[in-house]
Amino acid sequence: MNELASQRPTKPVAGEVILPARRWFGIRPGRPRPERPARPPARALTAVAIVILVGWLIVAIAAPLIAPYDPLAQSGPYYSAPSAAHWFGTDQLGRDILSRIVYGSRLSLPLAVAIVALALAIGGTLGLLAGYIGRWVDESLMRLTDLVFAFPPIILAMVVSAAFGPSARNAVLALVLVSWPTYARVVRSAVLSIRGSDFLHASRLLGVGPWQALRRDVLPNSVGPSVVLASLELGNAVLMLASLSFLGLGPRPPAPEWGAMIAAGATDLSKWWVSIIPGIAILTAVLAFNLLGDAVRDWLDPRSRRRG
Amino acid sequence: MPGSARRGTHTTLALLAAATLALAGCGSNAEDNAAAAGTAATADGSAAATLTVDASLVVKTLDPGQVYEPTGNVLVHALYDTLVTFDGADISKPVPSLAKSYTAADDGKKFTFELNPDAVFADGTPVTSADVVFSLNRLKNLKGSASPIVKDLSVDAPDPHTVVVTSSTLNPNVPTILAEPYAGILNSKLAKENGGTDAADASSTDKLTNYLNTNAAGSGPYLIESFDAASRIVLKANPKYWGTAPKFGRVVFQNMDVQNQKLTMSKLPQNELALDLAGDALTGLPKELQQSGSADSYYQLRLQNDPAVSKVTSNADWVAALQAAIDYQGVAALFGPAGKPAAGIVPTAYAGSLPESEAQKQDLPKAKELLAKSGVGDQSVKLLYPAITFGGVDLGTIAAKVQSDAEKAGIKIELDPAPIASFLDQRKGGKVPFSFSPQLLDYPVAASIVADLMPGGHTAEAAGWTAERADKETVAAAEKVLSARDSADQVEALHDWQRLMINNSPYITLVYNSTTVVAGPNLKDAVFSAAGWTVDVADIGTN
Amino acid sequence: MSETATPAASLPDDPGTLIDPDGDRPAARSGRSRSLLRFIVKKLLTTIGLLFGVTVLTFLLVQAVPGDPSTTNLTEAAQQDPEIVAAYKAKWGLDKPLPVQYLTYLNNLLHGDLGTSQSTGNSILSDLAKYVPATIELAIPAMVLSLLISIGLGMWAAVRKDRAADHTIRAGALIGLSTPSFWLAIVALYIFFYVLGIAPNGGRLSTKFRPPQDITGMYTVDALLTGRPLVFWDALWHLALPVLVLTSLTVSILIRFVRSAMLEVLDQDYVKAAYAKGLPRFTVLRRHVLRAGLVQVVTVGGLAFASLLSGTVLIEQIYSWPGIGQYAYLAALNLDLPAIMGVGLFVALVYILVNLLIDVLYGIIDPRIRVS
Amino acid sequence: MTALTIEQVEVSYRARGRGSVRAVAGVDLQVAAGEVVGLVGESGCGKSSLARVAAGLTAPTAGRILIGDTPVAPVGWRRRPAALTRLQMIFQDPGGSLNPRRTIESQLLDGIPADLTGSARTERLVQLLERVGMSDDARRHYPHQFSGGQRQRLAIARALATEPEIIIADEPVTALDASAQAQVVSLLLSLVRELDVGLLFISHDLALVHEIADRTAVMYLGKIVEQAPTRALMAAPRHPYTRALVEAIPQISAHPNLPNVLRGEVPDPAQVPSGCRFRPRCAHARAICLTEPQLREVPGGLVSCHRVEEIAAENGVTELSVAKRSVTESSVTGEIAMEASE
Amino acid sequence: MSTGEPLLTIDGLSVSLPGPAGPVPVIKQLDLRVDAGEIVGIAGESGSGKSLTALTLLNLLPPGAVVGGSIRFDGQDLLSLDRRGWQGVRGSGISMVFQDSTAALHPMLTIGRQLTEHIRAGLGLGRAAARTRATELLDQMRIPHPDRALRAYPHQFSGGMRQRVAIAIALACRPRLLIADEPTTALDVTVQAGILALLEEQRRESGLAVLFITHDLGVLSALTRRAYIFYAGRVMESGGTADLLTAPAHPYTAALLGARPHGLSAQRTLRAIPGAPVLPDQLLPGCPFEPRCTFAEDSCRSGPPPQVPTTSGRTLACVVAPDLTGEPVVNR
Repeated sequence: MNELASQRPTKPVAGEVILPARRWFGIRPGRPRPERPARPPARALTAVAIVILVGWLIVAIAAPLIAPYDPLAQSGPYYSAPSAAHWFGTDQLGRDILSRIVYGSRLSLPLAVAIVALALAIGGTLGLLAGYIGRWVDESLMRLTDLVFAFPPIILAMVVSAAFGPSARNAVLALVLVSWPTYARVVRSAVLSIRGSDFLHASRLLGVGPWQALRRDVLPNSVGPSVVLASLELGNAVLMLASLSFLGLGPRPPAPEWGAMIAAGATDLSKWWVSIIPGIAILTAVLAFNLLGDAVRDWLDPRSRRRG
Repeated sequence: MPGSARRGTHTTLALLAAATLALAGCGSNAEDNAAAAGTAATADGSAAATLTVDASLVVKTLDPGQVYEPTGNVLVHALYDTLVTFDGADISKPVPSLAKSYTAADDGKKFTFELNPDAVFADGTPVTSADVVFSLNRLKNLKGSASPIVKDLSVDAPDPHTVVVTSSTLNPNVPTILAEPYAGILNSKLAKENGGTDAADASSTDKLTNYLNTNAAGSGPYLIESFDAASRIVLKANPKYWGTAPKFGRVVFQNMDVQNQKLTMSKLPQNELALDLAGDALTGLPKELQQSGSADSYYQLRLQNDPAVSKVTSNADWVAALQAAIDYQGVAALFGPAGKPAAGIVPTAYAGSLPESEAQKQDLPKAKELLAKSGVGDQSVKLLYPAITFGGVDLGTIAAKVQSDAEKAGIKIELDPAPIASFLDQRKGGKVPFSFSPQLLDYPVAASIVADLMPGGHTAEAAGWTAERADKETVAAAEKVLSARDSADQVEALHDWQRLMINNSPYITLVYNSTTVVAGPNLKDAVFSAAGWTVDVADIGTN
Repeated sequence: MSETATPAASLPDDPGTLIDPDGDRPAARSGRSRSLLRFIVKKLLTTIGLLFGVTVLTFLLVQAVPGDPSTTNLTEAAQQDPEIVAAYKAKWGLDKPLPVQYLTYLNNLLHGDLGTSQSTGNSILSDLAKYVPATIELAIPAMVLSLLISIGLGMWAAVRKDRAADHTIRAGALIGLSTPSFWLAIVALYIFFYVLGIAPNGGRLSTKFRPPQDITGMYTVDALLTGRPLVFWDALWHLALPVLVLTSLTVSILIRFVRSAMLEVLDQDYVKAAYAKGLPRFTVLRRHVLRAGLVQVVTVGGLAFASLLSGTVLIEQIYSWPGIGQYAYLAALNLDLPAIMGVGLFVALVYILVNLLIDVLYGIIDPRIRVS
Repeated sequence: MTALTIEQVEVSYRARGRGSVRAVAGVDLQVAAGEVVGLVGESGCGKSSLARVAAGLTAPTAGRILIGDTPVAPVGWRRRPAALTRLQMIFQDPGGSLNPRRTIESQLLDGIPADLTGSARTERLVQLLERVGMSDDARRHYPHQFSGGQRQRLAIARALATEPEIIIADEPVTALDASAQAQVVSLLLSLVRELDVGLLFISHDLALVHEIADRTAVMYLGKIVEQAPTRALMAAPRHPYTRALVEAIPQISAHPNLPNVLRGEVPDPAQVPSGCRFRPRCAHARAICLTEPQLREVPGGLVSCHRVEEIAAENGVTELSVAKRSVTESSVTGEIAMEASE
Repeated sequence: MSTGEPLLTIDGLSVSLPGPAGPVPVIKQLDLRVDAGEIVGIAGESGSGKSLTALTLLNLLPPGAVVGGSIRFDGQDLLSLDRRGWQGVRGSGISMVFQDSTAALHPMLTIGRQLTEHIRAGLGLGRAAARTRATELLDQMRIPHPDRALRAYPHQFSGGMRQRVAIAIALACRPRLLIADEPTTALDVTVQAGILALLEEQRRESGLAVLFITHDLGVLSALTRRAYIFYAGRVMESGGTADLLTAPAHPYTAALLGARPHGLSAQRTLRAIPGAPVLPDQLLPGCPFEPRCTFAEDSCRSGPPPQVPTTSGRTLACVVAPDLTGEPVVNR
């Protein structure tokens, strides 16, 4: 009855085709608008962030080439001040601080990424299901996140680390444990807003199954906010990891973790280089992550894009 | 409505600010004013002056029956007198305290103490033998940390001024044990009034501890003014003290981490001393400060002797290789001026320590040779240690040093830090191949460690060092130490034993470290004592 | 709608009133108080559930730790003696099966007994009563300062968007956000105490002073109440450095939220409308922009306050500040189960109360959500 | 043939602090194949609730919906059966009804029946785009690259993908500019005629409905108050509300007048007046209006008014005169809708 | 027309907003006039610069906007005013009503506060007098129970009532010109009728001039006597409303009318305007409507058409229209 195919020739002949719409009311066929570039988000700062991060990335990858000494070896006297031989001085075991900072980037940066990625994966999945399925699944997940929120993160991480012993893996697990609820909530609220959206309704009315709709309509639209959050959280992950390490609950010695390096010098600030320099390393890395997070937010956040 | 509420808030804030200024400006308090001007006024060392002790306060209780933590011992020693005591830094011989004299029986088991009739508790009641019996029985029955030490002792009071302590085994060290803070004598009447008991079931029925945290029930030179383990503990002089009155009327123990202690002491404060400066924190201190210390702790690697647990650590050649690989002088340097490379096992503070000339030395060629001989190759072993800072040095640093020294000889070690609870728990089980920890003596006699380290002792058991595996000669040397009745004999025996232990035991002692008392330039007699209470605050005066 | 007796006559005069004008307000008020009651009851139920959850979570977590408290609370020699260990376990109830231990704890909890700390030997309640005021004394000034500074600077940045002031403020906030808190605390202590000598070296009070009589537990307040000005100033002096460090961290977090909230508000029609009415800029900013922007700041500010109140472990550690963070740290290290549970409960309670406070503040600031 | 049947449908929901609100209070409506039925009403009258229920997005509180003879089950945890995909909906916001992160092609393919495979699917896709006046290359683009009107045309193409028998359009052009409005409305109309689809066109704009609908139903506070062929309804509104609605439309003329003012405001749906719902605002209300009127047949349509014959007699005219009423005479009244519980 | 100086005269106004690639001109060469006590309309599609014109008149443009030309209001040159000067004009000289009353009223302040806060300064009244004036105003706007309304918050009102409140606020300091930016677009027709009546009443009774912005040509016809048709920041055609709408001369005006449903007239197909409104940063050198215009010639592409007066008192910006419609152009 309303078989479209029977009404139009299957292959319109070029030149004589009059599009139906044009025939009806004389309009030209609609074409997509030329793509407008997204508003360039504070380019200069983003450039700074990228330069710093790429710098750290190079340092991490080329650590053996850059580091003048073995980061674990006693290459000088204990606590020697910055000198030509040791640009950043040596630590309590006479290890070269520059080398340790260089190798430390191989630890802090990937671990921060791991923390964020795991938390995003776990929190995101749970939030997605909670928001989409709703009802008791949602209710119980929200109570669980409340529970984690109601616990001071550093204490929770400390108990976990204390329970399973200090190690990089346990520190990551502890920090994932305290940070997944944020992602769950963000994804959930994004899913909730999509659950009421017309395009999801339209999909379902077309006969798209619920799980297919979850994959095609809900998932791609709800990752945005969590990606923004994740990029903003990267810096925070570096800081949290350093805090745990500072308390002796991070990667095991003699690993050159930046937070642990600060702790080593914290007892005696007259040897300022031992803790001040790793602190600056953390600061630059976190600053770059934060700047990048801001840039990602400006780029992905629908609100700022709509303005652009 | 919300608008008016907001205006209201402005007004309230303003009023509050005004009130603050008024109160702060107009009020006054004579004591505070004196205190504010205090530093100058008390520089002459008048009796009302305050002594400040900076320490990372590690104290759970001021009950002598329960105390075992470092700061707790300092405090309890100032609050409670014991039968005998040690004078200043000299721990070679107990001196009279509540007991004006004592005699030891020839069998080395029975000790008779004669109480000083002048001794009175802070409430004025005289100290009697009943109080001593109560205190020591309570200590035993509380089943606290100190009770294993006194387990073998029994106490009798033939008359009010005589106490007889009998040990079930030969033990020439009973007077030393009874000089320790946990053997402090309580006012038994006061104690019983406040829930104290010395009954056999005291561990569950005694309710005295909470009372003792705020009230001293002893006869010591000081009383408790306030007790807050988190921030400060204040002692005040006991006005009815029967002995020589303390120089400082008030002693404030304030909780301060090491870094702060160093910064504080660097400012050369008057009437102040710090207890936790150790390791590298001791370097770079102003010369004006007085430092007093003596190596009282030893840091030891323990290797599992049971091949069923570890084929590597039970390999004598591998152990010897490791022993030769370690840079003892370098490890000692990590402890700053207070560290000494280990010669034997007994730290230098105690009689029986081997002379410094015998200190261990690194010998890498020998280590490599031994490693090759052992056939272990580069198989790696996990080194378990507690993730704490002890004696001013992070144990991770020492472990890392050992690791890198071993590496130079080709010996592979993996570090395995653990929270203290889990460290102790694991090591107790006897399944740990390789561990590392600092050790202190239970009481200031070197022989106290011998039994524990030898087969049959708990440590040896945990290290899988059984009588079958042990070298006969070494065992005999240990037995000689324990059966010595004379201290000169004992010292001789200790030397022999330690020399044998170096090559025939599953232990590698790395270093000795001392606790150091750092005191302001104007203080006098702020000396470290290895007796167990670090420093006797009642002795401290001013120049 | 009131039914009228003679509809034919009254209808033409009916002004179209849809709600009875006089019956409306009291009805609304009682409805409001009823729904407020329902709200509070619901919150309380959630609270109890949450607290229960916290006890279960802590209990399970601590049980997961290998080793038990006897290992950290007895000397090594004593641990070798089974008799002593048994006595210790019996004393703390550790010899009973887990569910029994938990039920015992819950039962005591219902009777207001949080248990006794194994590491301090005090009841948890008295420990909390001692440590919490110290933290509050840090948290409140830090929060007040943070709010004042971040609202002021955040608004300034928003008004001066993309100009020098904005860039400076944002850069400052970003750097603050990227600084490790413990590092900042150490550096501040080094500079202000060690190098310059103008700050104390941690602690709550100089040793020369006796702490004031314990009324609120906050030294500054107690010193004022008991009329000891010198103690007040001294306590204030000790507060300065930790408060400043906490403030600088909190400000860094808040300022970004304030700025974006204010930017959003500045973009609203009602701000344009306020200018169009002829109101001076300051009035518009203070009365219209600030108020609307605050709604969004309340949540973040509240959560920041909650985290300040739950103790900042590292800062308290570095400044030897005997607050709840230190207590929690020691409890975690010593595996002091009752103490960890106590801290967990306290923090959960803070979290709940702060959330409640946020809800109440919302209601005060925004009439639209006053009922729901 | 009746494509869509709405039978005695009621929709209630719980509103915060206001108790239960009956947004749709018993509505009967039929849409035949090839017919355009307009549903007009002011905001809050329940037309959108009705649209969602009719499309099967939510379940009605009472009553039922049939598409042909098949009852419509609300979308749930199942794939929608093929029979029900013959019912499609076009939404108000063209920006929100297309997934911003999927290409047009992928979204359109969702609706193309699975029995079409391979190149047939693509051909079908191109036809659909062509049908709504979009070029072929549109399929590779994302929704944000199109204007509002274009997006709405793409949404229509998607709805057509399942070869629907009935389309429910909920305010499809409200968000568009005048020129785009005209395009979309004309497109919808032509599709209905050509494909023999039934269209339920929901709008608040009587003038717009007049341009497109064969039959128009007027809704007030959850109920249909009048239903008639559109021309008749516009030319001679019988219900006082319909008349007020028609008279309120501003007209373009050489001698312009201000539109007439209807007194009062639409009541809170939670507090529906007793009897005739329009009674408090009706100039013709009498005692009889305290009982609820039923939708009844009058010559040329259905009206829910007790006094429709009397009013016609009073006025003497059935044809609408665009009489100018003085502004000052009209009583403008309103009410603060205080948030009251119950 | 009126004698003497008009209340508002806009001459050659141009406005540019900052864009990613430099300033974007959004209003170009705008001439506009409003006499005292007159309701003047501005109509056009979205993005045609209607609302920006309104914001320019109150100096409420976003930061970075560049304004050229001249605006004279009540004998004052508005563009030379400083911040304080603008404060004097806003509210008491020119005030404004926005499209969305929900957004234009502060959600957290009572109506009373929003209504009185500027009365006291603007009219120099005391607290009580300001409140009396507020009550009067609400009563004039036919808001029932003005006393209670003063204590209420915006969300407690319906959309129509909120818009009345917004008008009351705008009129509180007795401005001479009210700019109404699509005040009825978000409202139902029956509610819209009430607002239109209210504005007309204010004009008649207090001599208020109104600049009424709308996209609904029906509303334009019903309320205004003179109108300006905007497209892409330019005036396409202006003149008497009835003239413009019954006999449009400009192709754009005609297209707008064709796309509009006629209500009571006979049913017929709507004529859509091809294409989409042009964006300000995509403007070509010629007539902005040229790409969509069915009558476009080559001459339309050469440059923007000049504004020319016609004999019927209109102004027209189209080079082809005079020939098409026979509208005679007045010689300069």
